[in-house]
Amino acid sequence: MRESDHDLLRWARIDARRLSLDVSREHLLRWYRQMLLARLVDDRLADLRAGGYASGGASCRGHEAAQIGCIAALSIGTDFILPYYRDLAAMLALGMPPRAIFLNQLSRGSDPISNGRMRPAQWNSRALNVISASGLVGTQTLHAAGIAFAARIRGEAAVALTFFGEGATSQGDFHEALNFAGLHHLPVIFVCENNGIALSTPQGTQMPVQHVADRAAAYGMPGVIVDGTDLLAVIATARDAFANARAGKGPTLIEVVVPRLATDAPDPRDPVLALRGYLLSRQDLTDAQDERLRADLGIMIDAALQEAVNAPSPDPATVAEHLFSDSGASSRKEA
Amino acid sequence: MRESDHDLLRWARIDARRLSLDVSREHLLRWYRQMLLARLVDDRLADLRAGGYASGGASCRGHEAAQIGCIAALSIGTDFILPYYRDLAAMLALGMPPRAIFLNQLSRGSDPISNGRMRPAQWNSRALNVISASGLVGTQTLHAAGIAFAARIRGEAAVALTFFGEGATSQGDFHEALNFAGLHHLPVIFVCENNGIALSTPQGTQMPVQHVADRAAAYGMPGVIVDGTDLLAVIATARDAFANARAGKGPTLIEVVVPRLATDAPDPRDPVLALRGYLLSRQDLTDAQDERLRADLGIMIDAALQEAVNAPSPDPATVAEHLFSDSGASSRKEA
Amino acid sequence: MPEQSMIAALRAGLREEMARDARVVLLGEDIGAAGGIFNATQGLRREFGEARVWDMPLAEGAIVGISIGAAMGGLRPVAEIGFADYLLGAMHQIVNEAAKLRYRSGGEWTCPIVIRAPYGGGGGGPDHTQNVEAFFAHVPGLKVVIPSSPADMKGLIKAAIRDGDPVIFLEPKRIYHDPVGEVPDAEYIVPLGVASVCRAGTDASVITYGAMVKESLAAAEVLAAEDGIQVEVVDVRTLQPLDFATIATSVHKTTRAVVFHEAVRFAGFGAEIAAFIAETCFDDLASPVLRVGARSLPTPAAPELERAVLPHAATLIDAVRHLVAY
Amino acid sequence: MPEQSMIAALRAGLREEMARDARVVLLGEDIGAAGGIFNATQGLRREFGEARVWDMPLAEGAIVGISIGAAMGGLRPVAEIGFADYLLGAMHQIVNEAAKLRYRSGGEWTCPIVIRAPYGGGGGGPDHTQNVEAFFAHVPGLKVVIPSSPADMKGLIKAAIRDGDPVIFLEPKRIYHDPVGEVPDAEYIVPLGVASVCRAGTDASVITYGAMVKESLAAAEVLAAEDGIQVEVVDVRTLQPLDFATIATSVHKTTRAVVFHEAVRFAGFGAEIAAFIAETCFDDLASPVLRVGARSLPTPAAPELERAVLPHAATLIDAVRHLVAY
Ligand SMILES: Cc1ncc(C[n+]2csc(CCOP(=O)(O)OP(=O)(O)O)c2C)c(N)n1
Ligand SMILES: Cc1ncc(C[n+]2csc(CCOP(=O)(O)OP(=O)(O)O)c2C)c(N)n1
Ligand SMILES: [Mg+2]
Ligand SMILES: [Mg+2]
Repeated sequence: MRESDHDLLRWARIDARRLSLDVSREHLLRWYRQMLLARLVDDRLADLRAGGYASGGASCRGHEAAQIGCIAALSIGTDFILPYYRDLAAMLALGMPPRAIFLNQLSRGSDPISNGRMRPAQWNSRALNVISASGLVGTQTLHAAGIAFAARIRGEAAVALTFFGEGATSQGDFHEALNFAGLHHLPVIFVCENNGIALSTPQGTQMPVQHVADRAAAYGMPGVIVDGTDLLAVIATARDAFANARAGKGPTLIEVVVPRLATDAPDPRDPVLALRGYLLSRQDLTDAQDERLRADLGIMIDAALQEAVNAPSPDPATVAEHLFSDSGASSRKEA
Repeated sequence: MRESDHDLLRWARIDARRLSLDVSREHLLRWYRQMLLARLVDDRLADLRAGGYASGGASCRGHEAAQIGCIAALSIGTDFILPYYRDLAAMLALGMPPRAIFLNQLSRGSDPISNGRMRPAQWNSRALNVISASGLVGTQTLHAAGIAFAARIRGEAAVALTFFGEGATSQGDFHEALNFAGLHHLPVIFVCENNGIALSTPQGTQMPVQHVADRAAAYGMPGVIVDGTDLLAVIATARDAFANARAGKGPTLIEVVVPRLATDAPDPRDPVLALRGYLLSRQDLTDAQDERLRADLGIMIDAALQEAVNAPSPDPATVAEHLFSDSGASSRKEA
Repeated sequence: MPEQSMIAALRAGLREEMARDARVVLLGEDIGAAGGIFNATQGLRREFGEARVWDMPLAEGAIVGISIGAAMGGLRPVAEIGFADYLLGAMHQIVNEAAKLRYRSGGEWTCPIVIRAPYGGGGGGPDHTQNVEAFFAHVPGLKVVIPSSPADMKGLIKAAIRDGDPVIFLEPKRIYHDPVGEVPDAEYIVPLGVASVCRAGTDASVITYGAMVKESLAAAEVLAAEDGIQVEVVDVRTLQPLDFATIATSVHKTTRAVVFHEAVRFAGFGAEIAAFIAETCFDDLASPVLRVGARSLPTPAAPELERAVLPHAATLIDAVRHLVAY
Repeated sequence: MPEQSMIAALRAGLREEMARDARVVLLGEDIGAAGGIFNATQGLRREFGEARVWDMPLAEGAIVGISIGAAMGGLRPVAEIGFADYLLGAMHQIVNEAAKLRYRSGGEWTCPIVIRAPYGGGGGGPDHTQNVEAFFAHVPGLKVVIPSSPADMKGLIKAAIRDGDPVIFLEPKRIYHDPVGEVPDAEYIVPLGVASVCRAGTDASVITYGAMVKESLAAAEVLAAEDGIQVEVVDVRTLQPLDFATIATSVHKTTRAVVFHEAVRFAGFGAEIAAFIAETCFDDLASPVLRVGARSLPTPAAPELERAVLPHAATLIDAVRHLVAY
């Protein structure tokens, strides 16, 4: 996707009927709550960074529907998620509590994501089947293929869902992962959150094709392009991919086209506004309910943030924990 | 290309008119001589290996037309060649003398290819613009992109021609090289000598697509499939690719489909037999002339081999030469 | 006890662990029907089926990266890399991912994989003979194992497979078929982190591993016969964890030490051992700690040139004589 | 002389060489308009144009592999890798290709490239702070340079760019802005292979490099003031080639040595220096050669944890006191 395509795309065309999606009001409101939660947590993180209280991590603003739509299609506890640093909304939708996010962002000792060991946003949760995210762009695509490979061999139903940016597709690991997954029809879903830019480098300086999904054919798998600001479109696409993966039909490469929104300005491409508009139009939500929801979430988030702010720093005495297993004959002292 | 496709393909349909190729008898005979030379040198190398006098290197039997056809299209002295171990016929066609091949195969001190430092067939010749071949599969594809990149920046006419097997396309380096070359429309020609197998691993266990050339689209470049036993078809394809590269139209991925022939049995897919048949049919060659040519080449080759057999082993006193440049302030002793 | 080669002992160790634990799967290039470049996996696909022995696409980073994922998915992958030189193409996955997974996830995810690779001299030239152990020994989170005898090969590969962490298992390919040695019939493992005193001696300690153990034992015989010098040979067997105590005990006894490996001497793993001895055994030492290793050159393919670069028994003999005469 | 930070001196060095030699091109991620993660290349695209400063796709192996090709094609590429940890993804191209090209072609092809990377501690966690120098120092065919002051930064980057061989140029990112120091106005280079005695002393030699030079100088002041111990600080500046003579001369004078680096102590490059001193200066040594380095752990991101893993001036002070009291 060239930079200019972002402008050409028409955002916010959410419509369940068009997609023949059967979604209840409860579903829609749950997803909307997830979107709002992500937005509000993201805002707090931006404040923390702006205030110099935290560094690292990247805003998911604009990517919420893309991430939440994929999470909505998976089976929590069965499937594996291999995220990258931008996947805050995915983590919250999975059920990672805002407290965990803030403890992680502030590198507290009780940070449940990495024990204060990693920079913020290298997500991890064994309980949620979230694989510890590397700080190296693209490596997780191979791990996703490996997990799906294990599931195949062990006869388990798990699907591996991995996220990455379009910049990551320049890495050899991406090629090798898609090749292997395509070769053995493994249950992997590769989700490229294409925001058109990698740090400062526009897509047109990364790759000579218009769409990341154009590369799927090289790996014998379907490549699907979807408007990543349209939550329902993402859900419909992801559900198809999961259904294929579970049916043994192999992997899918999904390109969710998303805007990288500035933190401060309202934007017509904003997926949260889009879903809100849809809900209002369906009369599934009133302005008053929306305000109330935001207020409730805000209170919950602020409490979580306060708790994290008050939490103690990591204890240096714990620094050597978890380097090696200490089981069996090979347990050892530090060299 | 699945394994079985090899049988389905119809070999030896050489026909200059069908290709609208204007080739003279002199051209055809020169190429035939190169094909025969490669075959006869290859036979000697097989004998050496069978006799335990040498190890390493891989037969080019079946790949001759594919290699020679590409070399026929390049401009010697201007273009760069980045070969792999199987490219014996390409080296001979470029003008590398059989003596050099044998000195290299026998790791003699006067081996002009690597000074006895590399296993056989890691081709190299500064004079011929042949870049020293790595023993690592696939790495040269990036070097080819780099050379073309330098030519672009320096405003030189050079094209980089690189060869590799279909197994090499599984490497991330391949992806990264084609991506970069496609991105900047660099003058590179990527030639995949697809013999359907990598050591013991058939193509169907390497990749989920039928043709390596199917991957070209992922890099915004043309992908062409050509019968690698049809010398003239290869020449026509390679000429187009060189013309495009020189015209600034960017890289091409050429998949030359070739058989990996056994060393000892005559085979209907043999490209040397095919060209011979064509020459005989055109009456550009008689059986007697063919016999004479083989005998002359045999004598020349045997003399070269004898010379190599008699050449001394490398002198251990030279072992430290050429680790570093010894120019300037940074010249140094061995640590 | 039956006599076996290193490669046969390796195969036997792999086979026993595959039979013992259904989670053990092998991944590598040409390891299935072909049995691998050095036949380490020969017959294993026939015995255990295709789902346990996988021919992988030609991409070493992928072999390791997929093994890492497979380990998190509940398997116990043993990855074969055709030559250790190809490990360089998987360094990001090994060093940045495998070594750090347990630590970065606070112990929630682990990476019990074994990465096996033939390595070292014996023909192959600069890109097929590299001694790569120093790269891995320096990385916290990796274990590094190098067997020198058939019995150790079997016992160590079994320990490596059972280990809960990533193990780099380097096999000195030049001794795959020699030495042949006794391999116990009964089930056993050789624990990681325990050095072996292969020959007792009183006059100097040679600290070594891998293919140089055999060279050390040969040198020791010459030194005993020709010079009356009794050399103690310590095979560290695992570089990480390193058995510091056994090394120190030996040097305390002999007062002299040579560290001997095939790798390039400069910044090689021998420097760690030598620096450790020089620091810890300072008051014991009657002469400086010497290091014997390869010259700072790639290993050329021609045998005459390879011999000029890599060390061997004669190089060690000179060093020990120098040391004792110091 | 003007005072400059390390990063400004680096930029000045790059700029001078680009002006001097049209073959010098820069390749890296986000180095063009963005000027690189640490602004090392800021303004250079504007000054020299797009054809001299290239934003590369996100693939470190490609950045190095393409640089290698470009060098053979007649350029003098300077590749920026965003963090040294990403170099692991280019190890096959660096170790198997760049380091061996000249040797394997009998000198016919050469590889004059510089691979620059910010490295070491100062925040970033296990995969953005690794001290990777030991990997490269062990590889014949590579040069390894680590500057510690603005003047050296400029002089060494210029020497590296003019060098005919591949140079790994590691920049201690935590001191990019501090120390600030005098940088000569006139054109100069700092030759590779020459150590610098940053502080003269009589009681102990500290052999160090990179970010630890500043820590060493701070420790030396404390030791002089509080203990009356005069420490000599030797900054090796280049690890390969290593200036053995300057190190030996210093230890000969002081009779005591501590080797100090930020990298993990175990199997770190300090082991080479310590083993060299222990062997070569055996008769000079009044006490064992000590090594100070990081614990065998990844470097955690939280500052409290990073401090618990990496060494600093206080760690060195303890070691020197121990040594002098020995
Ligand atoms: C191996 C590696 N190379 C480079 C980086 C530095 N880096 C971090 S994020 C990033 C850009 C990624 O862009 P993209 O994949 O498009 O993701 P986005 O942030 O746009 O969602 C880069 C270059 C890294 N972390 N790892
Ligand atoms: C990086 C690397 N991995 C593995 C090998 C071992 N190897 C040498 S040739 C080969 C097969 C290559 O197959 P292909 O690319 O199809 O070329 P072919 O020999 O069939 O022409 C392999 C796996 C190697 N030399 N380098
Ligand atoms: Mg992006
Ligand atoms: Mg092949």
